[in-house]
Amino acid sequence: MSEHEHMDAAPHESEDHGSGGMVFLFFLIGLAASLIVGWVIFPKLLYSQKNQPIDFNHVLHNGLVSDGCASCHFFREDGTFSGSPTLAQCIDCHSDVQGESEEEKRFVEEYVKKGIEVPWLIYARQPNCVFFSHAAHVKIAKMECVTCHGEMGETEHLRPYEYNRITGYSRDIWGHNIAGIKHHTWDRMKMDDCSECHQQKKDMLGSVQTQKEGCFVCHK
Amino acid sequence: MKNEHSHQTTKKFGMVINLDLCTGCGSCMVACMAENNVPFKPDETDKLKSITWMRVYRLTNGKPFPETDICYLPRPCQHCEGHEGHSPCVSVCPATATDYDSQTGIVSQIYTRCFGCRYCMAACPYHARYFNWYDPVWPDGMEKYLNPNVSPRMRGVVEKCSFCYHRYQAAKDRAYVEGQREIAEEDYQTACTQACPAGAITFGDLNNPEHAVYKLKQDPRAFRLLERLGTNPKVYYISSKEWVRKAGDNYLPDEKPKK
Amino acid sequence: MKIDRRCFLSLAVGAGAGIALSPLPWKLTDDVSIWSQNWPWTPVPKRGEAKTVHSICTLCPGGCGISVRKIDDRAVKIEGMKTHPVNQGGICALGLSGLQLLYGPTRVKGPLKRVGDRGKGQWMPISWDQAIREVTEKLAAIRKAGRPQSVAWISGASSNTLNLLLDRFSQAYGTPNGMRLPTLEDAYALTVSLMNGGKARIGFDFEHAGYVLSLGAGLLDGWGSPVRMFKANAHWKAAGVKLVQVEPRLSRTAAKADTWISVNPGTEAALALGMAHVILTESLYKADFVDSYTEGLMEGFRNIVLADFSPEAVAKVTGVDAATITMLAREFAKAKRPIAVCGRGQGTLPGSLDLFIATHALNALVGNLNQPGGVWMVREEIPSWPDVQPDSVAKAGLGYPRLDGGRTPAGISLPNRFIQAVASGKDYPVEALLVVESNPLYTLNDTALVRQAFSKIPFIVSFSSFMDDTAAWSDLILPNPIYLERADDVVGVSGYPYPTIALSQPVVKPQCNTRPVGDVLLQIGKGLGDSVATALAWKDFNACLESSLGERFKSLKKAVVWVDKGYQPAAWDEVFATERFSFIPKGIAADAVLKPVGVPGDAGSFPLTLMAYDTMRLSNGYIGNPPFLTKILEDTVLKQTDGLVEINPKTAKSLGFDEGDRAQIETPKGKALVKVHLDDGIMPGVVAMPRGLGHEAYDAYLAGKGINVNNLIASVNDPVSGFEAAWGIRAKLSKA
Amino acid sequence: MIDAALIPNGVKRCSFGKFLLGLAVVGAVLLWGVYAMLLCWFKGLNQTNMNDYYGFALWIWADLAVIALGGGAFFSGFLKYLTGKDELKNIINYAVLIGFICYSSALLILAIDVGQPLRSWFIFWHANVHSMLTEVAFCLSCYFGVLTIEFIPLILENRQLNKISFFHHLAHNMHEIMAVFAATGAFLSFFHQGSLGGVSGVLFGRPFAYREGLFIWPWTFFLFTWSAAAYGPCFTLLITKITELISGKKLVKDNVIELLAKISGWMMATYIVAKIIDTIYWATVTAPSKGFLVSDFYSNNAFYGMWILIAEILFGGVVPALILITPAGRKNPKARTLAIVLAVIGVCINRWVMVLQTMAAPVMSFDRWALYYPSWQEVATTVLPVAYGAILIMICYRYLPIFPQEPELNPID
Repeated sequence: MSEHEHMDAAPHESEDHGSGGMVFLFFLIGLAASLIVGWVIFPKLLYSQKNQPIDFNHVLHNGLVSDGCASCHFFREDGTFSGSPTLAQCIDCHSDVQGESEEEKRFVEEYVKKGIEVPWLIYARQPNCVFFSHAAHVKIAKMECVTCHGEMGETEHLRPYEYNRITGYSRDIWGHNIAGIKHHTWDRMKMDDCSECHQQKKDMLGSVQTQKEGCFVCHK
Repeated sequence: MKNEHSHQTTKKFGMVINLDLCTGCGSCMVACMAENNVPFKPDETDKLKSITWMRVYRLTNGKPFPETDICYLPRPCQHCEGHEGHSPCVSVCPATATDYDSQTGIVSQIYTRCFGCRYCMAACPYHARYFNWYDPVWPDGMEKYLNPNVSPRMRGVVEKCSFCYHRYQAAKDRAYVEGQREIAEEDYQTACTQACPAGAITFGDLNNPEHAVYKLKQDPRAFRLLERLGTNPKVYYISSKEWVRKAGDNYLPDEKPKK
Repeated sequence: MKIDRRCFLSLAVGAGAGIALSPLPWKLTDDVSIWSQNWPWTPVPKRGEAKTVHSICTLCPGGCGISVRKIDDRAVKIEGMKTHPVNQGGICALGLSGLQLLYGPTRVKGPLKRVGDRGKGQWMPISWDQAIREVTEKLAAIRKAGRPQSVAWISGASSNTLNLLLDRFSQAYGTPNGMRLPTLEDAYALTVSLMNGGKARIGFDFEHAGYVLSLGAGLLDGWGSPVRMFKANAHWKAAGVKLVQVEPRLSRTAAKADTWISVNPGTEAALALGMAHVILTESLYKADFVDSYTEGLMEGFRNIVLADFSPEAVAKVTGVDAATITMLAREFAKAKRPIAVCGRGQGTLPGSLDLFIATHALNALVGNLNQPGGVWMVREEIPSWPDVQPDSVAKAGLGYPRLDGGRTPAGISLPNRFIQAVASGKDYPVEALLVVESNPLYTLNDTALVRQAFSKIPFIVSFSSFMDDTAAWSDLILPNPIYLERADDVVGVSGYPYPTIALSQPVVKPQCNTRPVGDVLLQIGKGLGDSVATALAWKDFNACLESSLGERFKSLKKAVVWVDKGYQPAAWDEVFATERFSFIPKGIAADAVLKPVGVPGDAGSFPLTLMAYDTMRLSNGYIGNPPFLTKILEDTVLKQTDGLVEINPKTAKSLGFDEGDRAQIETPKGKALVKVHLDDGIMPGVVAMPRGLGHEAYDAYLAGKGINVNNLIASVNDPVSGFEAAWGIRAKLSKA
Repeated sequence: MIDAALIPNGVKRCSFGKFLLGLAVVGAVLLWGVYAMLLCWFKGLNQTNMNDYYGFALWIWADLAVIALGGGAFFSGFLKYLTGKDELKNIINYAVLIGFICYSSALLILAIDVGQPLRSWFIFWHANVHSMLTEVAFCLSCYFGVLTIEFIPLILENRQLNKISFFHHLAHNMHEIMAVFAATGAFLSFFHQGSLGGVSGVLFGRPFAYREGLFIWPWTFFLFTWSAAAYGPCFTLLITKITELISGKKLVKDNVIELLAKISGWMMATYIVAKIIDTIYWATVTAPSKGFLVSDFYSNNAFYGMWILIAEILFGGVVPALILITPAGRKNPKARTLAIVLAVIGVCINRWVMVLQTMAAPVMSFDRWALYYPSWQEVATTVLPVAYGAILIMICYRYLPIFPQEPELNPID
């Protein structure tokens, strides 16, 4: 903030006009290039894909079981949720090859016969810091599986599992839209998406700090 | 989440610890460490860098042999309510990594939110908060016994006693699948309470007249640590020894404790 | 139109704007912080299905029930078994740490054969077949040479059946030298047989006692069945039952006691007899018992007590004034259902007989034997095995006297005298030693002597599950699965008044390449053939268990424990009708049996007295302290790798020591570098160190921390029983 | 000299070689600090001697101290632009530079101090409005922005940069509106200096630090702001003095120095009175109400005795204040320098006590005093900003017309 201002020292304006357009053009080039990097290339680099160990036809199985999703994804007696089935459940029907599906054949030979659990990749797996109670959501709040898991039951094949290279999170958590825009309730499963609902539990908002629910309700 | 749990009454979980029964055996400390995936180092003798959510202090009456007397005092997080939930640590956390839940009276600590400024530790007069100075390391194979209901902490964050909140969660889930909403007193007990071989620790809802702690906290010999600071803790102690009750707070030379 | 500096400037500006308008910087910032929340090197526990398995903890003689929480096949937490009558859901710090032993780094992963010198820690992994073959061949050779007596074993096993099997093995093989590490249980068993007559386990009905006088017993420091004692104490506090602790140091028991009588070390027996004096002179004793069921009172006992143990005389010895002694005696005698109990600290060593006699005499005087709230004789009835038919070789071997001078085969073992005999090399040599669930090189007094004895034994086999001090010094290690991986029976619970039989069973599949000692022993037996094979004809150890537990075996598999809560001890006229209660054991000179055992070392050059003490935070036996326990040790006991010796501020001041000063402690047995901790809770002139530190083996979490106090303490044989009777030693503390 | 073209008109500078040598020496210290910093970032805070009793230690003290000392910037700005003390134009450049160094250092130290630097932005994103630290974080970073804006025109004054018309005009226009920034700066400073005081003042679990106050603000809030305004200028004067000594030139006229010294003196005098009242009230009312005698806080430990209280208030406050408010005192260069040095030490002690003694004093009756000494990594990372500051000053002094009066005071013949 020196005070002595020697205006005379000011040099003359540059003579060459017209390069203003040039300047603007370069600006646009820079802008466009970086937008492409940010919106197209970056997401490609950020996420990687894995295929499920075995393909699975939800529609087919759904037709055979009595109790819908709960027939394989059930609650245990201690209130915990069983998640994706273990061999113990599949073995009843699949002790031997049933149909002519290649995948099933592979399943029986590589897993059932060897007694190795299938390392399913869980699309909806929340990070370890999250405590999620299926009981509270399904039994008490009477929520549909679809609300969070989407139309999983309607699929005939398992889509590839996408995960974030840096965080290791399943892409379903941030959502497949890089901008994080969502059209369905199940498109995104970040903390804010949970609190959208939780905010409505007026008489449960106990946190003195956040005027929301206590942090421990969903965190461990 | 649509339906309102309007019938739900707010709880205030707390503890009453009978110091006459505590023998300082250390079960509560180990039970806590085993339950909550608390790590350990080859050298834990620097007690200022040793994570023990539950710590048993050894109080002495300062008299010479043979008038000497000692008393063991187990100190979990006191889950201070302060004034309207503004406990010393909660109010200072800049990132809302710790909060006071008026539904349960439990002071939470969210390790993934905490960025390790340690202001809460400076604020806690009980030294109930511990910082992860080191990466937690379990000898090869020992990570097998880690409890999936409690997330292990990473280096550089603060951790503390949670009143085994995950046990509350588990108890609720069990109740939910059985079509219940409320859980019974015995369904939610902390690891230390359960383990204590002397039965010195009682845990429950301080608001609930049916719970043992409700009566115990009214015992004339009951006191809380540093009540005069206005921390308003939820852990009560019972001792029939006057010098112990006096040690629970600070008094000017001419002052006498109320109890 | 030319491209100048400003074009590139604007290119950069455009690029900057574009990046800022893209998700790149924001998502990246978020993801990097999420990465820091999920560092790959921070473990994430696997989720799975939870279930609970019940079993028995055999880490100490407490016999607690445990409920192990499992996630799939991982054990994640050990908790107290709520329905178990002994611990009723409670559990001690050691029991809670069990999983650190299970998954810990000190496990011996498979059979090992020593290469390089003993104790150098160079091992070669070998197969089980080879391991068993090597042992069998060795034992066969010795037997062939006609020297079966030169094979010895030391067992600290809690498993009743395993010990029976070991006894059976030695009978069939032909060696008298089987050694079970004795504890207060054995000292009490001897006391009972000497005074009450008959063979029985002692039980204390503490839950119904009206007054408890503990003569140095660490009732709340791990004595007997620790959790049960904590619960009993809680009951005493609630019921207003008075607990008096007689001890030179303010132990946790003393701190919890209603009265702490700080008595000169080693004079507890004298105090008891002083009390007896008052009870006799004031005839406060229970006449109906004393008159009609005892003998030897008038003659021996009374004479000695009246002659030598007047309160005044005792006051001089104990440092407790006569008035207090008289007061105590009256309190005790007038109290409802008073119990006197002894067994120093946790009672891991048997101790001198005089204290047991004196203590038990007090109980007799107030007639509180086999009474509700009294001291009981307890027996567990289990089916016995058919006798062994020793062949000629075995007979010859069994003909030899035991090296420890104890009774053969299964009577009382005196490892202290065994070690002395082997070290001195008199009598016949020991050519092979089997070490089962014990760590004698660490737990016996005067470890230097033990080492010397061991160096004379050419072939040492350890069956330890851990690389403990003895295993590290052996030639062959045949690792046993730990208590969570195998089946074992536990008959009786230390100090518990009700007959108890429990079955500890596997809660997880073995984590290492281990085999139960029992199975291995049976295989060796088969390999040896002859009478050994016939005597050990079971197909495996489970079969042994079944045959020794009988029909109970199946029910125990479900129930885990059987307790006869309705048990009533035999009435007086059943027990003492034929063989009366004798205050002075028959055939033993009265003055001899009541003579206190002196403390080694001369007061001149060793002005202080060093005592070893026990704490719940230190496992001091075969089981090395797990990390959790070491973590909760006070920094006044262990600081970095320095052990601290507890000393009264007065004494410290007179020696010029301040808190935390370095010092050298020296006893007639050796010296060690320590730090001093000033504590008002210990008698001036006495210094104390805990048992359980100073291991040379194990892992980074235990090895080289503190001092093994047993290195400093001399082994003292009780003149009458021959038991290890040392309770301390003279010592001096000098600057270092 | 190869860099002659960059050196301002009308001033003389040492040879470029000598300059480089100087840079190299200080640079070595800087590298040592950087090494320690990297250790803390990659290995974690186990590199420090902090522990669970000392969650706050040397670093937080350093933060509080540099920010107090950097207070010269906002206060001189406040005096010049808002109260029209025009003479101060001759030292304000330097005040701004020093302020810039202090605040950037504070931010750097904070970035090392937190256990999870990669998440430190949570303090803004998930801010907890109840926390004094949140207030600190916001005001601190905003004010740092202001300082940067105040600093830029100074850089543009460089002879070469100034030739570029864009920069020239930018600098010129920025000067025009500088008063606005000065005002903003003063306003922000009031809050972050205060909230730094609040940091320990609100700890109602720590009777040594706890103070009652006005609404949500404990008295320490106002004391800290006041002391920063009072002591900050002293630091500016001290650094100026040191620069003069090193450069062997008179750079600022005495009347300017004396004016600033005088104002600082009166601020100090008023502050110390307030501080004494606060201490008395705390010692006689606040602490006793929690069951503490004031002597409890100054005894039974090896370090924190009454001496520290006396050192802070008497020698670090009363004495320098008296010297500076008496014309004779502040006109005498020796006395003035003494006063300035004492003052700087005084405010540092105050910040030290408010942070470290708070941690050291036991609260539970059965707890004990915990003393601490910093590890070399902590020392190195604390020295790091000093080295960085020195380098920045060396460069700025050499290439920028920081001291308007220099050509006049040191004519080149």
